[in-house]
Amino acid sequence: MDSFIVISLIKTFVIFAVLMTTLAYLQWVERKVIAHIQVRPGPYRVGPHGLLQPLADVIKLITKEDLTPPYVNKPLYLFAPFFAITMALLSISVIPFGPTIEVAGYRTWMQLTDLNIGVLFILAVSSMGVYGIALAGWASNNKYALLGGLRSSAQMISYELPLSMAIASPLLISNTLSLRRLVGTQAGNLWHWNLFHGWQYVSFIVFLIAGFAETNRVPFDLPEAENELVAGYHTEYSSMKFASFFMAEYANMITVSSMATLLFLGGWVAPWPEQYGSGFVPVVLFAGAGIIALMHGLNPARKRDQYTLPVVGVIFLIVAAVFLLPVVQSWLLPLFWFLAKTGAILFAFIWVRGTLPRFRYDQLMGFAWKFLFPTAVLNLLATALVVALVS
Amino acid sequence: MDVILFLVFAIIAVLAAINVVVQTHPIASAVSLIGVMGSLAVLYLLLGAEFIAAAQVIVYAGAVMVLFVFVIMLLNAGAEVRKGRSFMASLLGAPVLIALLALLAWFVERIYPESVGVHFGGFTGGGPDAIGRALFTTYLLPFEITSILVLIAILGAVVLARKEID
Amino acid sequence: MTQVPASWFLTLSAVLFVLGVAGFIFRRSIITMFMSIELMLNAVNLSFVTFSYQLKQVDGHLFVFFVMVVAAAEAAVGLAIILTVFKNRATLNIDEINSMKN
Amino acid sequence: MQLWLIPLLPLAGFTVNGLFGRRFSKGVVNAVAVGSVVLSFAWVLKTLIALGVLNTAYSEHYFTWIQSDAFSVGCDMSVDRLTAIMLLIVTGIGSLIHIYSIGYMAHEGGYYRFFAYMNLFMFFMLVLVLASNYLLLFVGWEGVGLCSYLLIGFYFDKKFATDAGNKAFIVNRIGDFGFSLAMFYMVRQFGTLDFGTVFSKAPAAPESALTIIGLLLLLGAAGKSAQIPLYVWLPDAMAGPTPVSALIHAATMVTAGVYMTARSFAIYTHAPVAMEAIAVIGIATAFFAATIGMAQNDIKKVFAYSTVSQLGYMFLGVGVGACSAGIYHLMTHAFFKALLFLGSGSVIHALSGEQDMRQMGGLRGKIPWTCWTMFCASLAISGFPFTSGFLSKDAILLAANHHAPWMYWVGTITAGMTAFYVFRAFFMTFFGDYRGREHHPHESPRVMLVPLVILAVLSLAGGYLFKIPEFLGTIFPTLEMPEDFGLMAIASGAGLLGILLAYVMYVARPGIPDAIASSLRGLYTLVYNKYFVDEIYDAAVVKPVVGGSRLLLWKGMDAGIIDGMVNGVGARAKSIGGALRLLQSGNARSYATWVAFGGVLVIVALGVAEGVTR
Repeated sequence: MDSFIVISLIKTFVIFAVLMTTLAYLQWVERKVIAHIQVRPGPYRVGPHGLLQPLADVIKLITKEDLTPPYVNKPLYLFAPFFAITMALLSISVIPFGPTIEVAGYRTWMQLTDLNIGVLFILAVSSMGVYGIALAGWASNNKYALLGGLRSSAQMISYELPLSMAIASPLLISNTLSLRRLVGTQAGNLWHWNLFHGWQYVSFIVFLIAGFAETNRVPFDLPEAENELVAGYHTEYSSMKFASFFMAEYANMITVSSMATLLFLGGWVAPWPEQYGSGFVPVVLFAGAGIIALMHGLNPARKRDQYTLPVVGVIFLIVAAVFLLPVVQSWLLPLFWFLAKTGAILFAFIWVRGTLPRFRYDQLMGFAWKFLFPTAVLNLLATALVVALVS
Repeated sequence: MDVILFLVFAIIAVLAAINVVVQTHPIASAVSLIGVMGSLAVLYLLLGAEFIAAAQVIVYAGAVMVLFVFVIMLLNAGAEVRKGRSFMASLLGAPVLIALLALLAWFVERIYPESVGVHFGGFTGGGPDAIGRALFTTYLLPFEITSILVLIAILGAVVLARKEID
Repeated sequence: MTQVPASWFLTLSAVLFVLGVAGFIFRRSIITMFMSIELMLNAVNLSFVTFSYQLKQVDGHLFVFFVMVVAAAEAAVGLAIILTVFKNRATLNIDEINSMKN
Repeated sequence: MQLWLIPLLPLAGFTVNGLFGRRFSKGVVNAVAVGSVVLSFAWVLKTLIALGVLNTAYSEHYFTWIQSDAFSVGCDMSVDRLTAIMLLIVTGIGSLIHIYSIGYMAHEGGYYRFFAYMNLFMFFMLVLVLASNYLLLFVGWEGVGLCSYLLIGFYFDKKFATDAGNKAFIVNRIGDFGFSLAMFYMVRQFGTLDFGTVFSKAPAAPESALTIIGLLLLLGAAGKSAQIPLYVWLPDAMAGPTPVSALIHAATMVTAGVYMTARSFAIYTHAPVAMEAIAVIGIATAFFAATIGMAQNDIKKVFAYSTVSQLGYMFLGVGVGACSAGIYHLMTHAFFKALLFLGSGSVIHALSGEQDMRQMGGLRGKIPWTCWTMFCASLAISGFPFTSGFLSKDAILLAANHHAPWMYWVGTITAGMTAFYVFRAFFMTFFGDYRGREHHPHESPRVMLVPLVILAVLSLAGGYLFKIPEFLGTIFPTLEMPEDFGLMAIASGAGLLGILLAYVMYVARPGIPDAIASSLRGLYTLVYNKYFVDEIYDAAVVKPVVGGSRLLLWKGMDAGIIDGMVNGVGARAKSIGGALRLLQSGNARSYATWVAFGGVLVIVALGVAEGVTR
């Protein structure tokens, strides 16, 4: 009992720390990727290749003046960002990153807690997320913020339906609501994943689209459309309160990506079994990256790169070597696959943001109700029919 | 542990419920009501009703109350004005409420003197599979009728809320 | 004493219900009255779930489920009515909406 | 075997056309309406082929309709040989008339309505025929009555049509009243309405009970089959479209009474008084209607009275114990009378709606197909030797002679009159000079002519194709009687004489009819006005009933007592409401408080009740 609490506390701490770092660096990745899409270098000044930029941002946000505008509804104004970030982080707690591991004699799951109804829990929590935005918009006592809040609540309610419907199809195939067992049913190789095994291409795409809308990302970022609404619901927020919304958005992105991975892409399951060498993929990747970095370091573009690139290369090589250690392989490999899949979807998020324009509001709602929802329902019906016929 | 859990969330629920009634501003009431619903969801978990707890949050807190908040924001409803009065309500209201509470409590105490104890995990039949099984066998007809009801409600809401028919 | 008596749940349910009734009687804003109804429904749901626990049967949960669905439908229609009322009378005060009198 | 499919196909047609027909094109309406009936016919054929010789009845039980203590009525259907004949007649002739209607109704309004009603009629008629107990039969019985009403009043913008519909409906109520009483009595006597059980228990029942049941059933049959004294509705029913007259008021519905009495044969054999009543009513109706028929000028009226008269023959057949002969005549009559009506419809169609024979004449060359097919039918109905009408009529007359010779002689005279008025109509229509106003009489389209030709063949040869008396030998007792060629010759001679007389009077010497009419003015007026029966009924029944209702029921009972009670209750409610109105403050929160108060009261009441029980 006591060890359970201790382990849980440790896990909470680890996940929280990693998550916060990831949130900060996701921002860096996003800026970098978009910059490269737009053929510019992106953050470059703070640290090598701007690697320390997130740290600088954090310092900036913390030390900024925390301004509370007059005529706001103070309790709700303070409550909203807190609520948004809480709900965003809460859903991470049931997401499993990998199978059981054994550390110092204690067996535990790479997951904070498993619920029988994990999927429902995430749906519930994400449906609560709308309050953060709506209340922020209302409490700010600002018409742009109010409009942003209204838009976002309507948008999130609307897109929650196709999202749920899209989730329901793989659940029918896997026949469980526990995220852990969900992965268990997809074990094996690529062809056991719900995406391929269950022909869930439609619901995967619907899920991603609805996920984009749920997280208020481009092309569905109407609540914060800056050319219409200044900055939407967080117009009146500054400093850490602003950062809370910001982090909530990125945390939600991670949740959606993880959900997509767990529901459709087999979670931490490797694309092909280990006996065919899937275990060496990370080694090859990291070693290759390290070698490329070293080669670039030999003829650097800038003078500084003479030192930074070889350091990065060596780090990559060490990571590659770590993947070869049998002791850590059992938990590091699943983690790698999970993060690789989630990362790929996160990259898609960023990619879309870099390339697509924004919807008009009526198009957005029409798209949800007239196209996405019927598509998801039809797919669900078809899946249900097939499942009923096969079983 | 269970007692602490119950007491904490029961107190939150009661306080939030009082806040629902006491607050003059609808949005404060709405937020308090969400609080009530959230704590009730935890109590449902304690009673082994996992699915109902999730549905409580998704349907009540996540959909119904969002609608409320949405409407309040849309109408920009301010604090209520104390205009007009109900003689009946002010005269009979308080005694009736006290009587109601007293009677209900008396009933509960009288009928459940040696009540069963509730502890976490005491009832595990409230998962989604059990609910689904009951829903699509014993309660199939009510379920279908409810779905028709929802359809009618959607149509009704659309008809009521749309702009003038031109 | 590690177990919570079931009667506590029922008492909590009764308290919440009475608070809902109080809100319905004493508040003047239609929206708040409406929310008081939801509060009452929630209170009733709590007793359903408690009974379900006590009887070790899932049926109570089903009732809660149906109550939720009905509440959702009711909220959709009710809020649409509130919108219409507000559009026509520009007030949400229940005491001013009394044209059925006479 | 899916017997239910037979009636349900037309019902489906009715549903589709009734609900959506307004939006359909005529082609689709046709396809649905005619298709459903033809499919039903095909299904009848398939069923009958599958059932084979049908020595015993085949029945199907679908569900229990009414269950009350020991009494139960099921939705049962059964097929025996009698039913098989009726099924073939109803669906076969029904199909032909539906096809004919495509052409006849092509230019009428309410096209889909017509076909929907026709299909509904088919449904009820088939239920009537297939029913395996009296109550289900009664369902069909009432249903065909309804459809008859709807179709008589098809041209509902014309007063006489709606009046005729009302008349048919109300007169039929009298008959149905008798039928209902008969069923009540049957339930009391036998405890069931199922055919099989009733008939097996009938021999053991007291004769008085059987006589009462038989007479009451006869009242019902007389209403439906237009027998004295309830025949008055049928001539007026010609206000409907001609295919309706052919299908409902000649071939099928009006024969339901004959079918029902024949079906109840087991009851009548043990109730000789009731049986004699059938025979007397039958022969009287046959003679009486034939005399009226001789003086009518409306072509459809002639055939209407002819139908009444021929139905009388059928009753005579059943009444003298020759049920199979009655059914035989029912079938042949269905052929030639349907043909006569359809032919007259074709004439009317050719003359754009003209029905008065005085406005016709000389149409032989203009519409030859109609003319010669109608000639075949006229021969058949006149009992011309070796036509099918001759066979069935002779069977009845021989049986009548066996029973009571005076019936034979009256029947023979009637046969002569029948031949006379039918050929009178035929000659007035097709011979002589054209007297009408329509300038271009045109032959009907092929879709109308094909059914005419088929029916013409059946009128001549149908009696040989379907040897009903032999076929029904297993159900009804065959009467042992010698073939008497002398009697046969006399009967057919009477027919030939009638034809000859008609030829002389209306073709050779056209002046004779007027001379006769003026010399026998009194008699002619009496006959021309149908013996003033309608007027007598009006004075003797309708006026007193209406007057009594107005004075006693309306002014006294309804306005005085019932309205007084209702108004009194209303006034009390109003005054109490006036007091209670004070509670209706229009304030929702007050109401809520009252509701809560009521809740408290309920809980207190529960508590008290609980305290008492503990």
